[in-house]
Amino acid sequence: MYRVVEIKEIVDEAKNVKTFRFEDESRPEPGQFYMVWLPGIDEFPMSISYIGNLKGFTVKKIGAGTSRMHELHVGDRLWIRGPYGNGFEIRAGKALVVGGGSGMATLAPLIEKLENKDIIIAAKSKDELVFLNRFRDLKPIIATDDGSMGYRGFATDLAEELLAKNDYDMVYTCGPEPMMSAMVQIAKKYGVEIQASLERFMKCGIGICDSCSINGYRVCVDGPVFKSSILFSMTELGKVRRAPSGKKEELG
Amino acid sequence: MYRVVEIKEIVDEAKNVKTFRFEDESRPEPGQFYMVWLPGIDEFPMSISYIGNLKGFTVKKIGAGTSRMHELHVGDRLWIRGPYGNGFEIRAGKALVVGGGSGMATLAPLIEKLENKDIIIAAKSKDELVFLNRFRDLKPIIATDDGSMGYRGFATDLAEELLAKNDYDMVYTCGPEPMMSAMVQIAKKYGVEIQASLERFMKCGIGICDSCSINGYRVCVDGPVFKSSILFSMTELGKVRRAPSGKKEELG
Amino acid sequence: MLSVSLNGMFFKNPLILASGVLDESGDTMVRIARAGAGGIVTKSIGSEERVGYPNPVICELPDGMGIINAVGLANPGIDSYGDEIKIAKKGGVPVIGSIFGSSPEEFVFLAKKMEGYGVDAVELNLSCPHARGYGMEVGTDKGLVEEIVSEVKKAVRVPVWAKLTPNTHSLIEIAKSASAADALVLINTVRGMAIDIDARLPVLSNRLGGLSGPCIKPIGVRAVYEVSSELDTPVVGVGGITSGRDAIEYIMAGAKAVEVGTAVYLRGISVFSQIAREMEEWMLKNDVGSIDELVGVAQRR
Amino acid sequence: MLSVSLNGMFFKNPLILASGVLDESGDTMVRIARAGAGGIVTKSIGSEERVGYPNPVICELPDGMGIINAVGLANPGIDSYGDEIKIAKKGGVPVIGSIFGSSPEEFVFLAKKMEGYGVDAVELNLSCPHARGYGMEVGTDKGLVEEIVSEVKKAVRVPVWAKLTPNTHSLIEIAKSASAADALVLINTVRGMAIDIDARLPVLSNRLGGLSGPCIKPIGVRAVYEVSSELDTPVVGVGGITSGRDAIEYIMAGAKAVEVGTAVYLRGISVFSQIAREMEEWMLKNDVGSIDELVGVAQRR
Ligand SMILES: Cc1cc2nc3c(=O)[nH]c(=O)nc-3n(C[C@H](O)[C@H](O)[C@H](O)COP(=O)(O)OP(=O)(O)OC[C@H]3O[C@@H](n4cnc5c(N)ncnc54)[C@H](O)[C@@H]3O)c2cc1C
Ligand SMILES: Cc1cc2nc3c(=O)[nH]c(=O)nc-3n(C[C@H](O)[C@H](O)[C@H](O)COP(=O)(O)OP(=O)(O)OC[C@H]3O[C@@H](n4cnc5c(N)ncnc54)[C@H](O)[C@@H]3O)c2cc1C
Ligand SMILES: Cc1cc2nc3c(=O)[nH]c(=O)nc-3n(C[C@H](O)[C@H](O)[C@H](O)COP(=O)(O)O)c2cc1C
Ligand SMILES: Cc1cc2nc3c(=O)[nH]c(=O)nc-3n(C[C@H](O)[C@H](O)[C@H](O)COP(=O)(O)O)c2cc1C
Ligand code: FES
Ligand code: FES
Repeated sequence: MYRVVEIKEIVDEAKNVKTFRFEDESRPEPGQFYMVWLPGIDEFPMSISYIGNLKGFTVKKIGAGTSRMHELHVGDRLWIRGPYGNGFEIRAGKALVVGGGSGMATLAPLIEKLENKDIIIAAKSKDELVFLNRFRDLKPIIATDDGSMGYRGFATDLAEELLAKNDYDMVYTCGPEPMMSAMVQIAKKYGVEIQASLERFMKCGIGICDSCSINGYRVCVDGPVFKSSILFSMTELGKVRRAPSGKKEELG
Repeated sequence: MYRVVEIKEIVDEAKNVKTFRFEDESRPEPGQFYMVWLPGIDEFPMSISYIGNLKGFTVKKIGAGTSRMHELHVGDRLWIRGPYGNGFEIRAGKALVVGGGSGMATLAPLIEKLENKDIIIAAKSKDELVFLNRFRDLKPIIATDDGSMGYRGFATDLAEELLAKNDYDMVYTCGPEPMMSAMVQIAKKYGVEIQASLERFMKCGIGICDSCSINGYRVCVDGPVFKSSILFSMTELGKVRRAPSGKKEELG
Repeated sequence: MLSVSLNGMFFKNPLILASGVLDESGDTMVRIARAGAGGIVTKSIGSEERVGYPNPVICELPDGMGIINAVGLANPGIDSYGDEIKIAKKGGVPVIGSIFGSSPEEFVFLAKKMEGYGVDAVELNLSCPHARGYGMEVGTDKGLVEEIVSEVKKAVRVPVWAKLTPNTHSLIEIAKSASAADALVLINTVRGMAIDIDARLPVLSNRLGGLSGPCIKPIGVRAVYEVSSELDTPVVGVGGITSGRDAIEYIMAGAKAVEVGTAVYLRGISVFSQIAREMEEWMLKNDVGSIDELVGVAQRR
Repeated sequence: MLSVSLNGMFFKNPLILASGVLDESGDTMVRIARAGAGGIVTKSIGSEERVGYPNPVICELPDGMGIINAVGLANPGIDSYGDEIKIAKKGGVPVIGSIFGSSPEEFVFLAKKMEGYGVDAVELNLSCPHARGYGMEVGTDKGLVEEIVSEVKKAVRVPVWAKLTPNTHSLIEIAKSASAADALVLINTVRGMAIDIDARLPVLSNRLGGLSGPCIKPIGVRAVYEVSSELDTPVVGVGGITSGRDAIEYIMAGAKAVEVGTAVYLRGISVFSQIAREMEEWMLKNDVGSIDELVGVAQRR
C-alpha cells in the first residue's frame, strides 16, 4: 500500500541531481530506502537522504523514471512504500566515509549521525559533487576524476592514502559499484571493517522476487547495506549483475 | 477461530444442570456469552457462569448438543469463540436479582460483583434450583412453582412483593422468556430500571445473520443484556421468536 | 455529493446492504436504513422455507480478513415474506428483493411475488448449487443464466439485477449472457473452506463455504473492472468493502454503486454512515463534487 | 517425524519453496535450502528470456493479508538456466524445475531441458494466458491440460507435477484431465486487482495480478480438499501457508506436502524452519508420530 506525499521543496544539488523534500511519518535509519512510484510512469528504489520529519530523496537523472521525477514541481505528489532494508550500523570509533556521485544521497544521513569521521566526497567532475554545502562545516575531502576540484583522481586512491596514515574503525561507502568493489578490497587489505550500500535492479523491494540478489543475498531485504564478512564473500560484486529477466550479465 | 479449552472440573448443579470449568485467558463481563462448538455435533451459545481464570459454563440438558455436552468428562475439550455481546451494566444502589432455572448461570457472576442486592432464585421445583450452595451466604430468597422449597409460586409474584415493599434502583433478570417478559412489565409498573438477558436462536453470534433479532435488535451483539428503554419497546418479547429459517413463530 | 440514480431508483448514497447480512427481518432492515445505508437488499428468499445448515455456519478469519459462511440459504420462504418487505419499506430507502432458485420458472415465480410485495427491484442470486454440475453453481451455466435473466425481465416491471459468482473462468461470458439485466452485481462469495486442526474437521457443518470480507476485495475489484470494461450494463460492486477508500476503489473500477456485507461485522451497523463520511472527506480533499465523476476512472490509461 | 516420500523423492520436511518466490538464482535457492526448506521449486522458466512487466509488479495488502503480483513470468530463458540448477542442487534438497508454455510441444521441450539439467521433478505451470480465450488461462482448457500432461509424461522420466489454477468453476474436471501427472499442485494465485484511488489507476503496471498469501488460504484448502476427495493422484497444497497450523490444515485437507511462497515475505527466509518447528510442537502435543498420519484426516466424517 502506498502513501502519498506532497513535494514541499526541490533543491538543485549538482548536475542532474535534485533533492525532493516531503513530510512523512516513517522513521527510517540511514541507509534504508523506499520504493517510489510515479503512477503511469515507473517505480524505483530511492535511498533516504534526509531522515527527519521533512524527509528527502536525492535523485540523479538516469533514465525515463528519474527524468520524469526531475520534471515534478513543489506541490506534486509521490507515492511511496517503505522504509525497506537494513541501514548502516553505527559503531563507536573513527569512521571513514567514502561517497561517490549520487551515492552521497545514501551516506548523508549517516554522516550526520557519526561522531568521529573523515569524509570523502567524490565525483567525476566538480559539477557532479553532491552535498558540498550540506557538509561544508565538516570539511570533507574532495576528489574529482578530472581534478576540477580537490584531489585529482579516484576516491579509492585517496581513501587508501587515508587508511595508510590513520587508524579507522569502520569504512562506510556508497557509489558506483566499481568504486565500492575496490573499496571492499582496500578495506580487506588494511584489515578495516567496511559497510557498503549496494544497488541492484529491484522489482518487489520486499524480498520475494529474487531480482536484486547478489550471491544469494537480497539487496532489498538482506541489504542494501552489507558488512565486511558478507562483502568479502561476494564473488559477484563488481563483476556480475542480473538483468530484469533474471539473466546474469557481466558488469562492464 | 476457535480456541480449544480443556475441561478441568465438572459439577452437578441441579437436575440436568452441570457446570463445566475450564481455563481461558479472555476477560468476559457478567452477562456475556461464548459460542461453544462440539465438533461433529453442534455449536450453541453459552453464558459465562464463572469469570475468573477458571471459567465456567453452566449447562442445562435440553437437546442433542447439550446432552452430548453432559456426557463429556474432565480432560475432554471444548472449542469456544467469544466472549460476545454486551454484559450487564453495574449501577450503584440497591439491586433485585431475579433468576429463573438455568438463567442463574448468566446472573451468577453479576451477583458476585453487586454490592447491595436481594436475590431470588426460582425454579419449577426444588431439584431444579441452580447455585443454592454458591450463594448460600447471600441468603437468596427461594421460590418454586410447586412449593417444594421456599416460596410457593412464580418468581415474578415474589419479585412484585419485594418491589412493593422496598426501593430498588435496578432489577436484573434472566430466565424463561415468559418470566422475563412479566418482570419487564412489573418493573415498568413500579418505575424501576431493569436489565434482562435475552435468548434467541443464534447462528453466527457476531451480528450478521439476523437470526437472533428481536424487533430489529440482535441479541448476540446489541444484547444479550438489554436495558429498560429498549425492553419496553420490544413488542416481540414474550410473544414472537424466529425459527432457524427466519420465519416468525408465536411463543407459546 | 454521494447520491446516485440507478435504474430510476434514487439512492442517497451508493452504499447498499448486501444480501444475506442482517436483512432477513423487516425490523432489522429498517434499523440498517436508519443507520445510514443508501439501500437494502434482502436476504435471498426461495420458494420454500429452509432452515439452512446446522451450526457452525460461520468461521471468523484472523486479522479482520473476513469470514467463511455456509448459512445454506436459510430463509422463511417467499409466502411469508410480504410482511417483512412491508416493514422494510418503512426505512425510506430502496428495498431490493433477492431471490434464488434453480430454474427460470422458479425465478419468475419469486420475482413476481417480490414485485407484488412492493420491492423497488429484484436481485437474482445465481449462486445456487447447479443440479447438473458437481459443485457448480447455476451462475456458471451461461445458457441458464441468459434464460433466467430474460424470463424474469419479461415477467416484472421493476429493475432486475443479476448477481454473479466469481468462482468461474468465464466471468466475461457469463456477464454477457446476463447483460439484459438492469445491473450486474459482482461478486458473490468465493468458495472456501477452513479446517480446525485440533478438531481434525472442517469448521463449517457444510464443510464448504463462501469467503467474504477484506480478503476478497482484490477479487471483486478485478471482477468489476473486467466486466465494466467490456459491457455497458451498469455494475454494482460488492466484496470486502469496509472503508470509504474501498468503496471509491470499486467505483473507480467501474461500479455505479456498491454493496456492503461483512463490514457490518467488522465495524458495526454504523459502518454505512462511517463509510459515507470517509468518502465525503476524500472527495472534499480531492475536489470531487459528485461520486458519478469517479465511475470507471481507473479504466482510462 | 516431518519427512515425506513423494514420487520416489525424499523430503526432510513437507515444506517446499513455491515457484516464483526467491528461486530464480541458484545461489538464492541454496540459501533457502540451508534455511530449512524441504525442497525447492524454481521460478517458472520459459523458452525465451522475458523481462516481465514493468514496475510496479507487486502490491502489498494491509494487515499481512498477502500481496498481488504481476511479475509477468520474467525469467532468463531455459537456455541459460542449466547453471542455476547446477548451483541449486548444492542445497541438498530436491529441486523441481517449474516450466511454462502455451503448447504441449513447448512444455515437452522445456521439460526435457530441465531433466537434462538434473532436476528431480518438473512442475508444469498451467497458468499462462490462453491464446484463444479472453483472460483465460491455459489451465482452464481441459483438453489442452490433458495433452500437455500426457505428452510431458511420455517425454521425461522424472516425476511430473501439474500446478492448477483456482480461477475456474471446473476444478475437479481439470484435475481429472491432469490426473496422469505424478502430483497435482494446488493452487496458483487468484486473479485480483488493486486500484490506488489517489492515483486513480490500478497499482500494477499490468493492471491484473495474482493474489497470494493468507487471504487465499481458504481457497487453497478448499481446492485441495475437493480434489483429493475425488482423485487418487497425490496433491501438493499451496496458498497462504504461513504457520505450522496452516501447513497441517492443508495436510489434513488431503495434501501430502505443501509449498510456501508469500510467507517468505511475511516471516523472512527462516519461515521454513519456523513452520517445521511449529508443526513438530503441535504433533508432539497431539501424539502424532508422523505427518503421514494426518494426510486427509479432515475428509473423514
Ligand atoms: C537501494 C537503492 C537505493 C537507491 N538510491 C538512490 C538514490 O538515493 N538516488 C538516486 O539517484 N538513485 C538511487 N538508486 C538508483 C535508482 O533507483 C535508479 O537510478 C533509478 O531506478 C533509475 O530509474 P530510471 O527509470 O530513471 O532509469 P531507467 O531508464 O529505467 O534505467 C536506467 C538504469 O537505472 C537502474 N534502474 C532502473 N530501474 C531500476 C530499479 N527498479 N531498481 C534499481 N535500479 C534501477 C538500472 O541500472 C538501469 O540500467 C538507488 C537504487 C537502489 C537499488
Ligand atoms: C445468549 C445465550 C446464552 C445462553 N446461556 C445458556 C447457559 O448459560 N446455560 C444453558 O444451559 N443454556 C444457555 N443458553 C441456551 C442454550 O444455547 C441452548 O439450551 C442450547 O443451544 C440447546 O442446544 P441443544 O443442541 O442441546 O438443543 P436443540 O435440540 O438443538 O434445541 C433445543 C432448543 O434449544 C434452543 N437452541 C438450540 N440451538 C440454539 C442456538 N444455536 N442458539 C440459541 N438457542 C438454541 C432452542 O430454543 C431450541 O428449540 C443460552 C442461549 C443464549 C442465546
Ligand atoms: C453470512 C452471509 C450470508 C450471505 N447470504 C447471501 C445470500 O443469501 N444471497 C446472496 O446473494 N449473497 C449472500 N451473501 C454474499 C454477500 O451478499 C456478498 O456478496 C459477499 O459477502 C461479499 O461482500 P462482503 O465482503 O461485503 O461481505 C452472504 C454473505 C454472508 C457473509
Ligand atoms: C511474486 C510471485 C511470483 C510467482 N511466480 C510464479 C511462477 O513463476 N510460477 C508459478 O507456478 N507460480 C508463481 N507464483 C505463485 C506461487 O507459486 C503460489 O502458487 C502462490 O503464491 C500461492 O502461494 P503463497 O500464498 O504461499 O504465496 C508466484 C507468486 C508470487 C507471490
Ligand atoms: S527486489 Fe525483489 S527480492 Fe529484492
Ligand atoms: S446470531 Fe447472527 S445476528 Fe445474532
